[in-house]
Amino acid sequence: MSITPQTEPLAKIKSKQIRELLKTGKRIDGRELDAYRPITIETGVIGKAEGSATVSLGNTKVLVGIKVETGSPYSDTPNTGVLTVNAELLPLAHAIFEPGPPDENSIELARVVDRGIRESKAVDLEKLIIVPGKLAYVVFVDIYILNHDGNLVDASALAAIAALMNTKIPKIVVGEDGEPKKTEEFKPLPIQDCPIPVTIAKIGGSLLVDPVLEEENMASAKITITITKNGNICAIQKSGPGTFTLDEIVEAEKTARRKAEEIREKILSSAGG
Amino acid sequence: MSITPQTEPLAKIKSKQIRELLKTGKRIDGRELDAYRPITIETGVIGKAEGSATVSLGNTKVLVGIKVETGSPYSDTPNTGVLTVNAELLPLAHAIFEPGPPDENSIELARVVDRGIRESKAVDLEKLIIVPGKLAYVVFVDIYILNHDGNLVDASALAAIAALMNTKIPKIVVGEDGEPKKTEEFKPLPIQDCPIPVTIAKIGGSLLVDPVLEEENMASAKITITITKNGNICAIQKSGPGTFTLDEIVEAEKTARRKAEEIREKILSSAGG
Amino acid sequence: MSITPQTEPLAKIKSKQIRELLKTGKRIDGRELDAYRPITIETGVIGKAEGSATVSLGNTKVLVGIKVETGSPYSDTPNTGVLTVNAELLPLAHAIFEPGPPDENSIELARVVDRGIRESKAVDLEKLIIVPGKLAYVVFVDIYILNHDGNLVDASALAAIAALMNTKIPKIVVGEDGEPKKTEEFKPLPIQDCPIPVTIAKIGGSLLVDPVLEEENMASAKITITITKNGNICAIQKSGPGTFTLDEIVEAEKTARRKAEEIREKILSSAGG
Amino acid sequence: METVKRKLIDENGLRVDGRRPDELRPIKMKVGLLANADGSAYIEQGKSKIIVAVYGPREVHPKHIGLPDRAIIRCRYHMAPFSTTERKSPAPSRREIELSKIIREALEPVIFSEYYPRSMIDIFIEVLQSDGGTRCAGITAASLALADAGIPLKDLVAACAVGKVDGQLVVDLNDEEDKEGEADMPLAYIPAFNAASLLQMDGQLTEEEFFKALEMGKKACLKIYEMQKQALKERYLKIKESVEAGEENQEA
Amino acid sequence: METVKRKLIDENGLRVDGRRPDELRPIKMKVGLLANADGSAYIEQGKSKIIVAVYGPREVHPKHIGLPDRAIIRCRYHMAPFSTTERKSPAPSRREIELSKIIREALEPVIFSEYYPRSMIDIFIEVLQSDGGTRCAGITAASLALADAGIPLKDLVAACAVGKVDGQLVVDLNDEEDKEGEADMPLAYIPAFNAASLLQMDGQLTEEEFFKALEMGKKACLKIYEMQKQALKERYLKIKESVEAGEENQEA
Amino acid sequence: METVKRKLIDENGLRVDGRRPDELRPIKMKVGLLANADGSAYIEQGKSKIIVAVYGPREVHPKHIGLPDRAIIRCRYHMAPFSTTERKSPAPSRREIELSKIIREALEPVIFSEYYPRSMIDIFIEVLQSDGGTRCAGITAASLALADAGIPLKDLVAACAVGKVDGQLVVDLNDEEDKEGEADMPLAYIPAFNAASLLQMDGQLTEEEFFKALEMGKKACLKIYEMQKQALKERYLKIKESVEAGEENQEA
Repeated sequence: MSITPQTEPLAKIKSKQIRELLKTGKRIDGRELDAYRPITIETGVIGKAEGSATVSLGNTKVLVGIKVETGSPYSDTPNTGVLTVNAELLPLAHAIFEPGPPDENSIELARVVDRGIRESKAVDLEKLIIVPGKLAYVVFVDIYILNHDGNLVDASALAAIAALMNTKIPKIVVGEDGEPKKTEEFKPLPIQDCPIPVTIAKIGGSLLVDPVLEEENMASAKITITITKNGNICAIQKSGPGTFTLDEIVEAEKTARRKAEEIREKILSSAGG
Repeated sequence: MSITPQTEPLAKIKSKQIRELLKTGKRIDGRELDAYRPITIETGVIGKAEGSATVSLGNTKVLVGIKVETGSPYSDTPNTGVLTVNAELLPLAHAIFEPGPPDENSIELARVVDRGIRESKAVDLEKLIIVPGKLAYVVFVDIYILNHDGNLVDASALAAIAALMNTKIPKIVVGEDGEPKKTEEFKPLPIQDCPIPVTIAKIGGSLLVDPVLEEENMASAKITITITKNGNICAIQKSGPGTFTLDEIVEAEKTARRKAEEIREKILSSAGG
Repeated sequence: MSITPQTEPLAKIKSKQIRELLKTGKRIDGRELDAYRPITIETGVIGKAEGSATVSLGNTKVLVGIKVETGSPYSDTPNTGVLTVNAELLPLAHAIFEPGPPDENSIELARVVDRGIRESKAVDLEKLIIVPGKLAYVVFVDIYILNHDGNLVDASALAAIAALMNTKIPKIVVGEDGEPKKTEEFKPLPIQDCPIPVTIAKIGGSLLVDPVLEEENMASAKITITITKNGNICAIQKSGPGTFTLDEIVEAEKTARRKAEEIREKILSSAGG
Repeated sequence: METVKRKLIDENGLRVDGRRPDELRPIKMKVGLLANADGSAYIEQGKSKIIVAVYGPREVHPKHIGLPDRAIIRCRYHMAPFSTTERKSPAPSRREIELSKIIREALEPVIFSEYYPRSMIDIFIEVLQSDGGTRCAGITAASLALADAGIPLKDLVAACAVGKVDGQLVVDLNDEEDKEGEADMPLAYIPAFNAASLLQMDGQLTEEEFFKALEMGKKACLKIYEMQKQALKERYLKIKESVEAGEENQEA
Repeated sequence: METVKRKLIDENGLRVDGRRPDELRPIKMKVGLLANADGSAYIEQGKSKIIVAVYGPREVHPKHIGLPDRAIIRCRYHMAPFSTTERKSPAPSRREIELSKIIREALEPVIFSEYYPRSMIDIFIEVLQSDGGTRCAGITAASLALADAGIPLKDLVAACAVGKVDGQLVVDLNDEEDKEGEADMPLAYIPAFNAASLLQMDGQLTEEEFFKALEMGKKACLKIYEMQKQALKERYLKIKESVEAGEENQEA
Repeated sequence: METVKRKLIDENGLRVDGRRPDELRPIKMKVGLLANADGSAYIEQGKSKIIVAVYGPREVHPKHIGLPDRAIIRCRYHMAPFSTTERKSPAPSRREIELSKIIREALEPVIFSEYYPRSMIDIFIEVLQSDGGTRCAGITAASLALADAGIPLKDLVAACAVGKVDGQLVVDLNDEEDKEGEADMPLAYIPAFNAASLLQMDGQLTEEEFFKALEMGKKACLKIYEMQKQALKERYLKIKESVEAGEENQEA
């Protein structure tokens, strides 16, 4: 059951200040409405994981680790590998996060990231089948939120795609006896796309990208639009208790498309590095 | 752990009124002590389910859906199919029901319904084995309470048997290679009996059948007696924090036997229709 | 998550009395600092279990039942049987125990007992494999706390080893067809060692063995040292929010070694009886 | 294994169930059918069947989750075990948990929550049969149930998905179109605000397709909105009749 | 696969364990064996072994579940993992959840709950070895534990099952008779009220058999009731002795 | 199946990673890296990587678990799913539950809890990569995070395991030594008290080995203790610099 959350009270004076600034097109940290915070990406940070990446968006910090195992494919998709996305809002990351099983926020986060990867076909799941109907690679994408200062979706999705691009999986050979055997060789995960999510928050009548936590807490709604490398939209999620007019949605889509392009370059160059 | 429940306080005046009326052999809704509320039965209401039925007992409204899958038989009964009864007291149905895993009330409800079906051998489970010890039909009876105005047991058990009589299962053929295959043909579930539960509540010294919720909340105890088509008792459940004298039990049994006969005809005619 | 527990307030006067006595080397129940309460051991108390024992340490009373089934060995130890220890702090045993899934105290208890058995190699797990990688004996050690008056670890570990020594398992023969079959014959569990735990509590500057509950509640810390039959230490667990100086640890170890010897004789004679 | 994919749009531009691209499935709405709930509604949209109950505004329990300045909304989207082709476990799935949140957020904008501080309003959506579009139909029906409960609303929320099948944009996808199609975009629309309170998408759409889909979605929602108003009117007429009948009885 | 069913009644009319149809299994009862519990009892009925502890009346925690006019009763029926032929998972099964409720309701009628508003009385029943009839033996022992705790009771509750095996009615079924027999009817009986506080049945009985089974059950319960009173008497004698011994010691 | 066990100590008395028996793995400590936490620390010990955050002292929630005379400490030791060779389920394992308790009890002795009645202090330990010795490294880092949060401490706690491999005592075991070795003894040591706040052992040690292991453990902990102090000094210097820089800016 989903329940209206108790949002942290933002000091009234701060809230008013943010609103006033926005009327002049400015934000509390001096950014333009359509500017991202500095993005830093580091890959290969966890040697035991098959792939990993940390992404910082300002003070928001996310670690994604990829584990690859083998298991049964789903019975309704016998010819494709399995991809699973899981997110943990660690109590490390903010005073409001409590330990426990995933709540609706971490489930939504994981599912929005999952949708971007899945619908863009970023990972070629058809190449991850070993024995059709019997054995497949199972890719676990675990999102670990280390510090929460807003816009967890973009930070998580970027860390996820960076980690996937960084992933090496053991080659498995099916012997003459039909038994699959792990070899010592490793190969990269088959990556086909690089979906980029752009999250836009609405405060009053203003739309602003990459909200910090203070902005998020004031925002009436957020929308995340994920764009594939050839410019298609592959996932959308409106979130929060407010609305977007259809005009605002059109504006948001155009902004998202523009920002996605910029960010993708950053990701690709860091992944290549 | 079972805990004495907090029963809803019934307005004293209403409670007194019910008691006074009972002394004259009358009930608040004008029924005789041994009269059921109007029963309506509708089958085949959910096309995606292999069987289904809605039963209304006055304002009490229950939907039962039957799903049939295949799976392993239990290791101690390798030659019979599997039947599972589950009940959900949906928060839709009454202000006191909260979402969550089944509590003792829904478990008791499911188990009482299960006992009536199982002990009357209403479903011929021996005909539901496909490959002994390996593969069997698994029949899920899901009880969905849509509106609660008392006597959930009778409404649920009637809906369950009506839904089972309405169920069609896919014919499965075991090929020469020993592999079972679903065919396009359907056959009815093998039904052998039509057990009818009759629930009787005790208020003061009065026994009354088919209690409405207000009566249930005042009753010191309830007893459900389930009768097979050849007049045997196949299940009993006394429930609630009070007692029945042995004489009252004898009286209740006679009433139950009489009412079961009447109701069975209604069920059979509606199932035939 | 582990949380500082709310310890039961011990009447101040009682607490002071215990402390005063300890200064003179005495305890409230008249025991010497290094004396155990009377230990009674009874084996074979539950006929349906493959092995069982009750141990009383004064008013502390523990029942251990052993069930032996067959199942898969762990994939990383294909050549050994499986041993599992589980403990339940039954609400029977003390007013502070509530029904529910195992909490950190029962998990710690089970794991400390498990460590003593496992690390002493008391049960020869290599003899409990039936078909390597496929089928093994699975030994369940279930610790049932019936009355809690302190020092659950020692009482539980003694009951566990006594029950294991009392266990008979069905002989299983692997036929020519490779299928394992249970025979009517029984054989004892292969036991190689008899690890004895000695728990020592610290109150003020005093170390005392086998604390009663009142002492435990006052103690700043406890340490359990488990000794094998040839005098090796096979498990240690310091528990509680205080510390032991290194000198105290050395002293505790010497006491533990001495007491373990005494208790082992008692166990072995009762098991032989 | 080779699977020949069935065509989802035929040579006449019609869909698997014979509909035109912008044509809704047959829709039935009924308001006020559950005796205990403060408000209730039932919707059939194609083969999808959904029942919704609303309880409240009522006292918050436990009290500390109440809000000092407005009612909290609790919302559960739940599928019956027998609503799907394979039996669904009754425990809430990750999908149901996400949808419960998203649907709550789709309905909150029209509720005058501030009228009921320290109270709660419960919305229980039960999918009895699922054939695509259940989150949208659930929102449509939940709006009716809220109105039936007498909770003051800024407007009704109407919802409908738009999708892309065989390269063509279509509204109100059924299950087959949803699963075999190239994109699915559920939209909840509030006419009074010309705004979306739910918008999700999966699959792939070009920018041009997306803008067109938004327009088609809006039009589909407006049709549903008219049906909602009609359903409420019928409900009120029925109540009025029964009240008047009651008065006549009293007079008689 | 053919299974030859063992006969449950032999040519002399005796049962698998040599009992006559109306004969109870050997029963041992012990009151007051647990040091911490406010009251406790242990029962062996055939091979079934059950221990019961009672705590209370004590303060309700959390407070809001307390009742203003009487004590709440909390009851748990639980089986030890090693009590059965196959190990039982320690997590409560659906059967244990149902029985906990049914047993609570079998005991509540004799407890003067109204003496202890806003309090709770806890009844913990642990089945250490299960060989049929454990819910009944649990109720029998729980009555003793309640009495041992000094909780004022209207009467003791005595419980025993009646069943049908090989076409014949028998009392106090063991596990084999329960599983292989044609019917099982657990009954909890309160002599002071001539009433049943628990009655369940599964299997099949004719009306005539049912009435006869009720009578046999009542008689069996009355025998158990006498044993309960004896067990309590022994307990009181023992307490009296120890008190008097204490007084003598003091005088000496 | 025959497995040839790799030698863990070579002919020169060196270990699998080339260390001498009393040699620690390379250790990196960093204090104050998380923006939201009141205190934080990161440690790399060999390939083990652990991050710790401390929140508090802060208001207890729910209130009834607070203590009238001191703060409660809440502690969670948790392993990331990707920290191990086989993926670890994110749900807490029995091992994690035990270690959370044991680590809490290792840290409580140095915290002036009595300064903060009715408050709580939270310690969250996340193992990002596990290669042996994570409970000890977690304690070492948690001490730093507590200090970084400005919580008054009686001393730092330094922790390190001692073990026995190929018959020889060694400190700071890596994963292979832990799994293949004959004993593992984690120790948390508080220099100010010359006392252990955590001591566990599994495997087998003679008495003589045990006493020697204690001494080696103490020495290893003292080395780590020096590194902890150094790490805190660096943190304070950095803060001082930034404060002075801030003052200069203000002056400028």
